[in-house]
Amino acid sequence: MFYRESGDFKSTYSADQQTFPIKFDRIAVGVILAFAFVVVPFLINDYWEKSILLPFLVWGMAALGLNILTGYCGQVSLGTGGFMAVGAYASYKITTSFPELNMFLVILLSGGVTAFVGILFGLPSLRIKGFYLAVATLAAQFFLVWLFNKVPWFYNYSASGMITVPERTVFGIAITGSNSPPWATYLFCLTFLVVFAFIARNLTRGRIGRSWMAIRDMDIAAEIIGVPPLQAKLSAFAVSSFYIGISGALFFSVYLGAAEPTEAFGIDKSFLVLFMIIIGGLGSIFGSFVGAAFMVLLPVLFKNIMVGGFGWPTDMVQHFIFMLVGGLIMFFLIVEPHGLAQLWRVTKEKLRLWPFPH
Amino acid sequence: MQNAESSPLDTFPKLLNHNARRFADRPAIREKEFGIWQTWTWSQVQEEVLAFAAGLDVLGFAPGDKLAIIGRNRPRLYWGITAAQCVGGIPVPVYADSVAEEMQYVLEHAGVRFVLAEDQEQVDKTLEASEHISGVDQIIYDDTRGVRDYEHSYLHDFAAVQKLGRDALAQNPALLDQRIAAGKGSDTGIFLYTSGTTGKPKGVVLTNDNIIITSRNSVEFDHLTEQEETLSYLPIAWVGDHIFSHGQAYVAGFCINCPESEETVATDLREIGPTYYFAPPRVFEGILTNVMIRMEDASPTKQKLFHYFMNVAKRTGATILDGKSVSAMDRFKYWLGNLLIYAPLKNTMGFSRIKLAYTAGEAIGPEIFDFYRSLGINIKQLYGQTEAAVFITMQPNGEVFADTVGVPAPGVEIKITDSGEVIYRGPGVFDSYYKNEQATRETKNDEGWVMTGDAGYFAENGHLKIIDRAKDVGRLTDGSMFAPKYLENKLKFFPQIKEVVTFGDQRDFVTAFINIDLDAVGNWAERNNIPYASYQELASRPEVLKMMEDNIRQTNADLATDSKMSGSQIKRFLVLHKELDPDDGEMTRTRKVRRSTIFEKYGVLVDALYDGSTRCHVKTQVTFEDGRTGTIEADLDIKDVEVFPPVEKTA
Amino acid sequence: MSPDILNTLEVILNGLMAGVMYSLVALGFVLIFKASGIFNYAQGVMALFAALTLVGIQTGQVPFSHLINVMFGTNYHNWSNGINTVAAIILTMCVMVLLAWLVEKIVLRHLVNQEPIILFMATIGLAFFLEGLGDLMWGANIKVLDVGLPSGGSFWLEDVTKEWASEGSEYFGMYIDVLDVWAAGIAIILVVALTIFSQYTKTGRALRAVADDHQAALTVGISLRTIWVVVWSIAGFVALVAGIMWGSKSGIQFSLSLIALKALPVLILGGFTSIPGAIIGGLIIGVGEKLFEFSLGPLIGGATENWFAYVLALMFLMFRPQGLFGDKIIERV
Amino acid sequence: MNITQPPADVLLSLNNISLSFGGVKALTDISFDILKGEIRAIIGPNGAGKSSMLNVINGFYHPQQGEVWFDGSIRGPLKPYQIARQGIARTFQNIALFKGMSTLDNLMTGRITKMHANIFWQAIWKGKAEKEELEHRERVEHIIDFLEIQAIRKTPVGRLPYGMQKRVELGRALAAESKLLLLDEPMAGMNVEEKEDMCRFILDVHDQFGTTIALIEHDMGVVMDIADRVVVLDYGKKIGDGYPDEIRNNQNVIDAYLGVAHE
Repeated sequence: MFYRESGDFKSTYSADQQTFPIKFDRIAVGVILAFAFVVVPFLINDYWEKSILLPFLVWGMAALGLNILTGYCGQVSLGTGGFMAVGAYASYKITTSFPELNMFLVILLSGGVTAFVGILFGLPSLRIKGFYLAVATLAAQFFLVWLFNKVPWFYNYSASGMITVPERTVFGIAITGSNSPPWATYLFCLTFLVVFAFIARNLTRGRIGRSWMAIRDMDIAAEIIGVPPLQAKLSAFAVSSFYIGISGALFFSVYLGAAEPTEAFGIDKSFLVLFMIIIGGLGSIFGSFVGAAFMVLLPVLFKNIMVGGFGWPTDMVQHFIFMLVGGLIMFFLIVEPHGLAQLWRVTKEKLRLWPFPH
Repeated sequence: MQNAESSPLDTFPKLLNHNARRFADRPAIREKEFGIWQTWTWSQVQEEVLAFAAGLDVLGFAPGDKLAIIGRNRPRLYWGITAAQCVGGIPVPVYADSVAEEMQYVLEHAGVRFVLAEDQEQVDKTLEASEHISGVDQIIYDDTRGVRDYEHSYLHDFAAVQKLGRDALAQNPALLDQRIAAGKGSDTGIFLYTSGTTGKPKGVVLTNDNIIITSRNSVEFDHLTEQEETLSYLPIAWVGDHIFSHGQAYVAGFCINCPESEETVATDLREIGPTYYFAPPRVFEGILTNVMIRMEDASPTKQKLFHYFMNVAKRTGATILDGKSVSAMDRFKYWLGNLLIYAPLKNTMGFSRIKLAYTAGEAIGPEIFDFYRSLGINIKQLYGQTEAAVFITMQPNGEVFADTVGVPAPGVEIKITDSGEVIYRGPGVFDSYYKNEQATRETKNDEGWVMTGDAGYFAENGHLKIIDRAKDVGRLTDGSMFAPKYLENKLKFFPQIKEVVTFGDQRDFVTAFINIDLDAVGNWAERNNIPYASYQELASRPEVLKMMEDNIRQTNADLATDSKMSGSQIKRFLVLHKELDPDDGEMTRTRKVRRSTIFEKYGVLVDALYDGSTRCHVKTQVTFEDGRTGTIEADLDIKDVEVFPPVEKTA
Repeated sequence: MSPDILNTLEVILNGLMAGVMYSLVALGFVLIFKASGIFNYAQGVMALFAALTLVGIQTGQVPFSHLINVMFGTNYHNWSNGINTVAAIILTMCVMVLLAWLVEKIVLRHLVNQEPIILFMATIGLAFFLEGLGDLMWGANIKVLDVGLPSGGSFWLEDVTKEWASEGSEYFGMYIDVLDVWAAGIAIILVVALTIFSQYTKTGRALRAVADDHQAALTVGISLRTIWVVVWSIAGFVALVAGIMWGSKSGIQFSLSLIALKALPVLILGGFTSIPGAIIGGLIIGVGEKLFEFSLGPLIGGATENWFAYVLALMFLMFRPQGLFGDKIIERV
Repeated sequence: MNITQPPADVLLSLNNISLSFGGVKALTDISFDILKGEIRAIIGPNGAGKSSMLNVINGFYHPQQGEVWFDGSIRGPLKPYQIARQGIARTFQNIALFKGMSTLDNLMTGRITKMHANIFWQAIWKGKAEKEELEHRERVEHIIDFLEIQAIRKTPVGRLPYGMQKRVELGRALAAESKLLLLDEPMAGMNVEEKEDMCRFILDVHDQFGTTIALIEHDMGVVMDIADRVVVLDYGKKIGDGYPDEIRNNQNVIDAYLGVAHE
């Protein structure tokens, strides 16, 4: 309906392969980004920051990471929570050991550390497949959480066993700690998400992405036509963990401020992220975001309606949301295995053909 | 190329050099290949063309030699045209779909020495043809696929020839300059063979001036600029394509786009979104039908929306397009419609960017014509011929009518002979028919007037109206003109009418045989649950006869407003009991009505039309699909139709 | 005998008992996997759900009472003050059968011929749904389940083992919860029963047929759907038993569903398709984690049960991806 | 046994290959060679071990005995992807395309062995990575054009009809620009026209790119038409090897096929 593609033709391969081949999309994305970077910071307040925007950005990052591993490379992982913990503790250790280090670097390094751990736990994927692997990743989940609980070095021997982020500033503005302005933390996370979404897109549309998808779609054939399984799978684990690590680091240092592993990075987090990508759409970057947004907004929405509106007790709403989420997962797997992203694709096709039905 | 600078731009090689300087980095030609629109700028085209020209020279292509160009629209084939002219030779485009025999005739008649063939298929045909004729020395092919194992002594890969040329140019950069400079406007530019429906094709000889001057005039007439994009999908060998995709492109310096293949033309059209577009009426008709069919299975709401705004457009669209004023409300509605329907529609058709579209060749149905104009697509008609390098009349912006073909093109004079035939004179008038003096003299007299063979006249608004082939035009007993084809076309614009045969020459009034369109009327019958088993039965239904009568009355009313035609309103008609059929010799294979045959075969009916009887028995022989013959009998009702007194058109 | 040996012995015994519990859950997995190739993550939650339902019915709770009360401001809680345990168990079983039927009808039949991993994720969804449902129906507060099974240490064993201890050593005999012994016994009965069922009943044979080859089973006219309902019902029954055991042992609470996760490594050891495998895998894990905790736990901060099972499974996978009793996977193209 | 290096015009030679799965013998002491630039057909009744043969050639199975010479050197214990890098590409009997990807991506994946840009360049899609992507896209487009599959360039292959998928798979193998091309029943399950097309493509490939081709095919007519030399297997043993007309009159072969006919 809004699309005017006629005359928007491609005379080079780079134009044909660009991320948004349709001019209209390029404009739309530009506008949205501009809005997110320029307008939102002025509107944002504590409530929006803490209960909607930061969660979305952080979980979006995690979903992106898991989607690379599960959606693109077809390796199911239930260790997301554990890897987020790695990111969190890495950022804690790094920033406490090197207080001067720029926070951007700290976050990135945390991602690096997680990537390394990810590779370690990815090794089994060469021998085992499908849900065997899923179970193997549970080992990562439980072992890591246990580790951070039991080894005092990780939490600097603090009495509570918790880790608490010291205040750190970027360009003189606090982005961690209690008195960091919402817009700053928001922009900080947004920057990471946007940059890494862009990188994810580039990776997935290039050689590496194709080798991942080849492994996902038919691993044997992939190896026979020359895709090295070791490289493909481990790179997927590395990149995925890198993203998840970053999200963990942001989650702890920017969002929570203080964390205790079993609470913050339990198995439930692993499932949360898995659900995000199932509902959002496996093998779709856009889907990762939609999924994250969905899973972040859903509880907020129902809390507001049921607790606020009908005055239900919170725990009951909690159970209700559990049911709802569980139901939705089954619903999507049955009705639209490719998630919300696919629904969007279909709608878009319709818009492009408007006024014709097909 | 200093000398090119000074001399006038009267040949294509000179124009090419000129453009290569003017528009060095502007796109000159594109082709959809390997998934993208491969693009060549004017300077690149210059390099390619000169390289090929030099290559031809190396292969011994001498001034005056003919280069046949056979294949669909592809850059290298277009380059071949100019390249041949660079060396002082004459390009002879040949219809790609012509069979070996036809090709053989053209090659022989034009005395072709070199052939530029698109691909294996064309090479094969050429080889087959050149077995029976002498003269074809060298064959150059564009697409190497499958040709690798051929005997290569006289076969050359286009790229290889260019290689030869580049080397030669490296030796002597000025190799071609002399010959290019020597070229004159009066030189023979190209042979275009008219696809002969009757008899052998005639080779129309056109000079550089013919093409370039008419192109220049038309470009100015329609204010075309180097910004235009156009889709080159019509046969290279057809004069239209030579003007639209070559002449005008070189003069205005705009970019032509070659589709990936015949099958993908529609998609390619959509991708390119031309600003300047030519298509024969049937193409526009096809697109419209397609739109309507696709709308059929849209949701009810969408359909409502669509029809509502299409009506808005019908009311105001064309007026707005002609720059006349409409009420603010209508303007708003149109704006809204454009947002919701027209623009998306144009987008899906590939007409989003269209500035100017032309149609010609046959009469176009008014409703089709209006559909496009109401969408804001500036579609116009022109009247032309190969012999005129296309343009005889054109429609100026703001004076576009469905039933006339416009005013004389710039520099063209038009006269109507006493016999009612249209004759013209102008810059585009062809030099001669190649090796056919007699035909030339028959068509072109000494003052350079050319017979079109079409009958027509100037309407009140000074626009030319073509009504029929001159030889078919007759007179009623009262002396007023009777143009059967004109009447028949008018009636055939009604979807329910498939064929019409009108009578009136040397008679008091006009009458008609009608063939209903079985699909359209059948559909209508089912919707109004009118039972019928066969064409014959349906044709004899009173409801159908009524419908036909209405259509004819409508036509008559229309005719009455036309001083020249008000005499040929149809007084009586009948609906034939069988469809006119080539198998029964009633039509040609190309579905043109054979008047004479029908006249004798159905004489009894014709008489009945004039002796005032209201019913008539007829018995005809028919040939069935399996070739057996049988007879069918029927009693046909003959209907009278109301006729209207002549009224002056309120223009 | 030195106390150390005896302690070790006690640990092993306790491990075995714990293992039996794992096996009980794993059993449910195996049944469903054999018959439908579905890796039913929800098995553990089914145990939780079964236990909750059992308590609910037993104590005569009104389902969804909280919800109703909140919505209509009413104050229902019980429609009776408790009914006979056996009746309650039977009713609960009916609920589980109904559940099985619904799962097949609403979920599974729409997912036939999907890749296993999709089905796996679907059952995760199911798990969440049941968890929410259970809590919503019966309330989330921790409940005590008492079906009259004895519990507490076995004095007899304590006395006997005291004797074994070498003179003068500070040893007070070994502690084993009678409930565990019962559990073990019931587990054995259950396995025997299942074996008999699958060997000697028509349905049982059908089950095996399906497990061996879906297509073949279909061609000989076994309705896959009925089979699935049956299997899920049986799994429901197994879950109920497991639920009862765990429930009476450590009360009914969310953590119950985590034993489902523990069952996964059990399966990996035992292989997904072998009932004995499930049992033995369970025992290995049980003993393994207890021993590990007993010996190394203190050195590395304890609570190693959290991960030991998984890491063990992981190690194991590296060398025998198909499990103890699974058959070798030959890949072809 | 000590086999000396095969002559230079031999691209691949198999010496006394024996393969068995847990005691079941799939191939027994098979030797034959493939000359540079020839079309070599491997035929035989069902279960003759043809596919196993192909799997040995591209290293998916490792024979218990025998040695494989490829392109002048003896093959060590390599993984399939390493062998692919040496220049062996193949298609599969039952299509093994990457269903989730477009035709274009499937073909691009076929060139994976030729792409090297490291992950950092790819992450920013600049420099080497972008250059490489564009170059290979162009090569692939030529194959698309060659196989006349422009129309389905961006369609997910899962949605394509069988015949088309076969063609795309051939394209994926071609994209590798391998020294040796293995085709496992390229015409299985095709109708007559599709078969003719496929034949044309195979022959065109052969003379356009001069690729050496080894193919398994059931359709005798086809084999005899396009193959330069034919190997016949039966029950994992070689029962014939030679030019088509020799094979036609080879008694063992005839028996083998009659035998099949009786089963």
